[in-house]
Amino acid sequence: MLTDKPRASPSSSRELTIVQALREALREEMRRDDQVFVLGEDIRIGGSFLFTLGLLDEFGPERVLNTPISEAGFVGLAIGAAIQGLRPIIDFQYGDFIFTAFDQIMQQCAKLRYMSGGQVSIPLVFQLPTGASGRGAQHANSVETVFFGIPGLKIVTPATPFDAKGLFKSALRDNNPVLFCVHKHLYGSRGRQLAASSISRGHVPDDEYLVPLGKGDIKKRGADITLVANGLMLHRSLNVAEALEAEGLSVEVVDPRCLVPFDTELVIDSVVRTSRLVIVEEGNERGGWGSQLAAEIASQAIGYLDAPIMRVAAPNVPVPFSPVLESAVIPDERQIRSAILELMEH
Amino acid sequence: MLTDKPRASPSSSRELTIVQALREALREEMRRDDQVFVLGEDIRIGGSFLFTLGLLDEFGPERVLNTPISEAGFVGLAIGAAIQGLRPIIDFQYGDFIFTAFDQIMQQCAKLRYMSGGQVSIPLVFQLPTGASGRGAQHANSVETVFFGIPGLKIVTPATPFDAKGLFKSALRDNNPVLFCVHKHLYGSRGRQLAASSISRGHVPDDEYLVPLGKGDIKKRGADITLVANGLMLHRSLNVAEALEAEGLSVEVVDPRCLVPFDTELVIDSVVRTSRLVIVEEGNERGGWGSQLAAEIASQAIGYLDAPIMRVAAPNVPVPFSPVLESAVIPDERQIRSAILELMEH
Amino acid sequence: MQELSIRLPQIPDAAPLEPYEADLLREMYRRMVLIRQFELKVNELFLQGIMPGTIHLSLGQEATVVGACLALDADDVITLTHRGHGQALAKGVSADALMAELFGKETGCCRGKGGSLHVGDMSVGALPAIAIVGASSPIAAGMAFAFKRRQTSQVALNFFGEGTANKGDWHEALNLAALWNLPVVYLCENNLYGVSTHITEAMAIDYVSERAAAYGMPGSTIYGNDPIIVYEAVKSAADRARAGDGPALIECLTYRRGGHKRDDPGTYRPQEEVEAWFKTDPIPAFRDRLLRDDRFAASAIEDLQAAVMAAIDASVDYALASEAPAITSALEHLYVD
Amino acid sequence: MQELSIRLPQIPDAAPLEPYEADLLREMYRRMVLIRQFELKVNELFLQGIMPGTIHLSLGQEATVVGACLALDADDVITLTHRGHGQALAKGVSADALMAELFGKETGCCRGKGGSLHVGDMSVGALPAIAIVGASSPIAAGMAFAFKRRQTSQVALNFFGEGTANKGDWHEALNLAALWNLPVVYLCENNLYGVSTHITEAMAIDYVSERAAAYGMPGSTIYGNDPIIVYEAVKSAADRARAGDGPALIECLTYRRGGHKRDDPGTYRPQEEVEAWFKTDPIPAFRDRLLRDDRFAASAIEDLQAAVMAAIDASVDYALASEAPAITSALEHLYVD
Ligand SMILES: Cc1ncc(C[n+]2csc(CCOP(=O)(O)OP(=O)(O)O)c2C)c(N)n1
Ligand SMILES: Cc1ncc(C[n+]2csc(CCOP(=O)(O)OP(=O)(O)O)c2C)c(N)n1
Ligand SMILES: [Mg+2]
Ligand SMILES: [Mg+2]
Repeated sequence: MLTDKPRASPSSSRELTIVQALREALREEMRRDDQVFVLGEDIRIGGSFLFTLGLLDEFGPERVLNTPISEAGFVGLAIGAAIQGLRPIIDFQYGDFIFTAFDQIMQQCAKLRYMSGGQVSIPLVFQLPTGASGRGAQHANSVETVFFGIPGLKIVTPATPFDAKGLFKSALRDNNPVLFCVHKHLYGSRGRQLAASSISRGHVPDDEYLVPLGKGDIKKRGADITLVANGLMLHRSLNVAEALEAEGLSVEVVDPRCLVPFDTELVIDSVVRTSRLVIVEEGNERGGWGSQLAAEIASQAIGYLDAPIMRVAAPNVPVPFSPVLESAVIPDERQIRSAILELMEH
Repeated sequence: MLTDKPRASPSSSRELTIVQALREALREEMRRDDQVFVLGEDIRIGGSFLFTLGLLDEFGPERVLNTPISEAGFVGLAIGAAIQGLRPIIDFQYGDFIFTAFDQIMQQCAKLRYMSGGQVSIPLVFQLPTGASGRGAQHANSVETVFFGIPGLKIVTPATPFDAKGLFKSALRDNNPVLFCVHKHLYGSRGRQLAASSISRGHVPDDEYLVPLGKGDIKKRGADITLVANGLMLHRSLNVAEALEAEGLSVEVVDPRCLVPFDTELVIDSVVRTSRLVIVEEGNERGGWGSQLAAEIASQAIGYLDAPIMRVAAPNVPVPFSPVLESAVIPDERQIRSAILELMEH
Repeated sequence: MQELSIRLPQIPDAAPLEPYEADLLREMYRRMVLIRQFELKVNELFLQGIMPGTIHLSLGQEATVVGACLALDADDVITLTHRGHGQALAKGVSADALMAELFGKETGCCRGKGGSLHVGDMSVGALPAIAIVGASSPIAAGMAFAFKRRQTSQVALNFFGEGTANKGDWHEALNLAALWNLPVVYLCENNLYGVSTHITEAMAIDYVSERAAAYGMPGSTIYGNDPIIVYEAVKSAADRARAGDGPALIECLTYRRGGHKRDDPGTYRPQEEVEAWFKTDPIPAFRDRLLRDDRFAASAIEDLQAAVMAAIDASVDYALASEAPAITSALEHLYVD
Repeated sequence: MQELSIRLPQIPDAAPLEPYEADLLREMYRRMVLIRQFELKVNELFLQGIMPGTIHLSLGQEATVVGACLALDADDVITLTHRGHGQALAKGVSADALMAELFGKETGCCRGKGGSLHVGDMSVGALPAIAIVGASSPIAAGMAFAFKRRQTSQVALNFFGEGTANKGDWHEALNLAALWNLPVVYLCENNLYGVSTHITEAMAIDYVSERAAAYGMPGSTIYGNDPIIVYEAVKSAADRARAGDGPALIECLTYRRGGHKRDDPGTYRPQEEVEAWFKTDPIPAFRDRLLRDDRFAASAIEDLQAAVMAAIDASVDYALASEAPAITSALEHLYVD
């Protein structure tokens, strides 16, 4: 069943967090296909975000591989295994450590199929906790942004448990490399902060379903202005949109869900209706996916706009540790709200 | 003397290629400051693009260091040396190999100053041959694009010998890390193809001069349309603009010269006059500096535009080897010309 | 699972203290106690929910970091790891500035921009910590390179864990350091685990020091819970480096008295191993040796301990009383003019 | 500059050929000649300005790649380097498809998308080459991992140069391969130079094989210009790997009969060294041994050589007659459905 939206399911009303939804997806896919295996640091005990908690017991150390601290090594190893037909998932403790394997991903993983003229395929999923969470500059990167421009990868940034499960299963069944980036404040793992919003826990059907890669989702309908946001920023944006609704402003909130492929049409459709566009992302303002979206709208739909395209993003600095500074840098509800109100004045 | 433009110099009319200009800059700076040293693979014999040719003789193996093939190692080493006050230049054979040192640059080099609260500075220049030159996917990356969004680095992409020399000296005297990206077809090194254009060789004054980082340059004045292009694409764009001039269309060609910091004002000034903007870059269309520029114009100057913002860039694929395919992928004069003409119809 | 017991501690006989000056021994003890109490206080502040961020405590590894840092000169430099509080205090970073940094205050050693994972103070030769495993190893080589070029006779010391020896950056660094004969000491805090992963699950050899030969560098494995043993080993490696004879790798066997970080109970460690290692606590062992030495009265030791406690309490007061950084500082310190 | 003469060749006595089947010996010789003549032709096409791109020739290293590949089974896989033509031909990639690839034609083994730096053909177990130094080493381990998981008894062989052993990816790969006991052979073509940099300027040890111990893997250094010696070493390493006893590192001493790439005169190499090594040319040496064996008539050898020459000429004709890829194919083969 390919679906986009949680349908009302009378039989069950399970509320899960994202990490629970992902773990369920992983377990189902590992049962379904014995070529699937997962590897990463300390995943024997669950990994950093408890993505693999309990999996060792069911699937054993042959399919739940605890690695040394060797990111380039085990990424390369997973590429080789995928070329030979296995379906690896790499669990990163923090997505931030993937940069020590950057060459393997950019030069090998993303290109081998193309430069071999289609001789190989690399079904490989990267599970990547992304974004800032109070740990200073080296543990706060918006990983998805750094890989955004590299052809040959797919990039997913789910924000709800329903989407996370359905997209993860699609990612696992896809025959291409997929970076699956979940914000550190969205997993809902034990002991970790969980974003406060109406969608951070949610209904996940008992029945199997897939959410297709590359299709965005309108998380809230609205008529006055289009706001595009993903990951943690989607939660903050929805909170703002819900508050503004009460104040009489109707904000449409679009969740791209995937950055590559990106559902630009969905945004254009929305902009055609609202004539106003705000793009919210957590990463630095320079070079993010938001700039690409703005550029595409400026080239394909500029005529529908009644106002400049507004972007809300982190300023071009690393993420500082001090909690007051981190909150100053990462877009918050106040900033999103003012951007919307400012744009409405045009 | 801080300058932006080659002034007519009656005393001399030396015509240099970029690699000659760079080598001259390097030699002058090494004489001027004995903390400057250069390291890289096979630089004893000149390095891949002959940037260091003959330097060993003058400065000896203590200042012209031939390294093992250990990019992460010697980038990290250069960071440490710079922290302790030396001024290293790293010569990369191909900029493409920098991805094996990506973490050192993104997580350490670009952030150490910030996350230490200003305790250290890292004066370090990366000499990076960039772009496609007939060698297939792994040797054809637009390196500047990949680093574009990372705060803490400066990025220079000179296109003429005059700019290259003046910018290189500024980069060397800057106390921050600078990626100095020269297109492989622009060096003019012996045995290498050199782009055919009016600016690929040029006058370089005998007297010392610096070109400041972060200031763009209008390479050709025009009234009808603004075209922004860098590196090899600047050469192709100028060729097109010169041809169109003869046909009665007046194209202004802006060379940003630096991608970080980017001289957005210069582009806005130009767009205010022409009302039309085409952005040409060699890298993939998704996530390039061109998308950031388009986004900035769409946010700051949308009201001045009479037409959509048009971008010319490589499609989102790696660079294929076959010469017919490489030329199909990398923007050429024909594509630039049609983009301009198409935009003029709006 | 491989046999873990090959790594039960073997405690060498304690060397006599006579050859060492009382000041040195006292300072060794003082710094070890300072680290221990600092870490216990930090842990407490976390449990109280007062302290932000995350922490990796160095409880149990005090002898290694103190022995190593006291063997260095004041103008020698160290690089720190994610487990950096102990390394910082051992090299002389002020407890006040360190505590304030953990609270993200403007008076912190990195002005609140770094946090626990990036503590350091260049003025005492402690490069603000690099939390990416392995990434500091070539940077240490680079600082040593600058010392060599300038003939300053300074030395750089790179702290890293045994889990780090499987990273490419580490490998490239050791090769470069050996090839270019750089004055750098590679100091492994082998606490047997990288997070939950035992060394036998991460490499197919027994000791990290076996890798030194692959680079043409001397390597040794020593007991890391005796600060004198560590001091001697680092001293001679540093002397050798200063004399122009190049780098060395020293592996110190030690143990974490807790989980990998704050919220890790460390239950993956076999009981037998934990118990055996906990008996090797470096601090009481060293105190006992001091007390057996005429030069140290029990009361003096107690005074010293009390002074440390007071200093730590003062550091908390200092940190709490300090201002948060101004919001505008978020945009500062990116580029230097 | 260190002394180079430690690396002058020491040629071991040639083993008797009797124990080997005539077919194997003939094929060894044929593939070596094929590679030699192929590379000479490619060089000529370049000098004529007909061939696009850049090339790294494997002239002189034929015995190593042929000995290694013939010791493998057809369904074993190899990874190739930037110097991959010889490796490809040794594993059985067709000269036609290879030549067409170098010309960027649709009939090339990678449909013209790869070029000289990325040649390979999965149908004969040659993973299209990876030109980033060191990057193929973990990928080879990963293919071996899949073989082990599926208990196929296949083996992966990773070709790399001695200069590559200083890259982090290589280090991480060898550690993982040894730790997980993977059926992979790490085969070093030690031609003494990485571009212009002699091995003594890149590492402070004598042999790459000395690093094997750092991972807990057997390592050996052998003379690489005798295909029988290489064949035996790889055969036994592959057997061992198939038996579940894990990886091995084999270092083959050999020499480039030219510069690093097309436009490199290689003048950084001392005359004495070049002369000494040029005397070890593997092809005449092996031909002489064949001719001393009753099973090989001089005329048969000449026929074989003639057939090789004809095949190469045919490959050029084939490549030149082939179509360039359709422009639209530039957008294909990025994602698989
Ligand atoms: C490249 C990288 N990968 C993973 C991590 C996450 N991580 C932080 S500490 C650590 C364990 C390090 O083990 P070891 O080197 O033994 O040091 P220890 O924690 O025992 O002091 C890991 C995996 C990291 N910081 N960097
Ligand atoms: C990471 C990386 N750095 C640099 C290069 C450029 N490069 C190509 S081949 C080569 C030398 C490799 O030496 P070696 O491993 O000994 O192989 P050989 O060329 O001798 O066969 C270099 C430096 C590269 N391809 N990849
Ligand atoms: Mg450890
Ligand atoms: Mg070599």
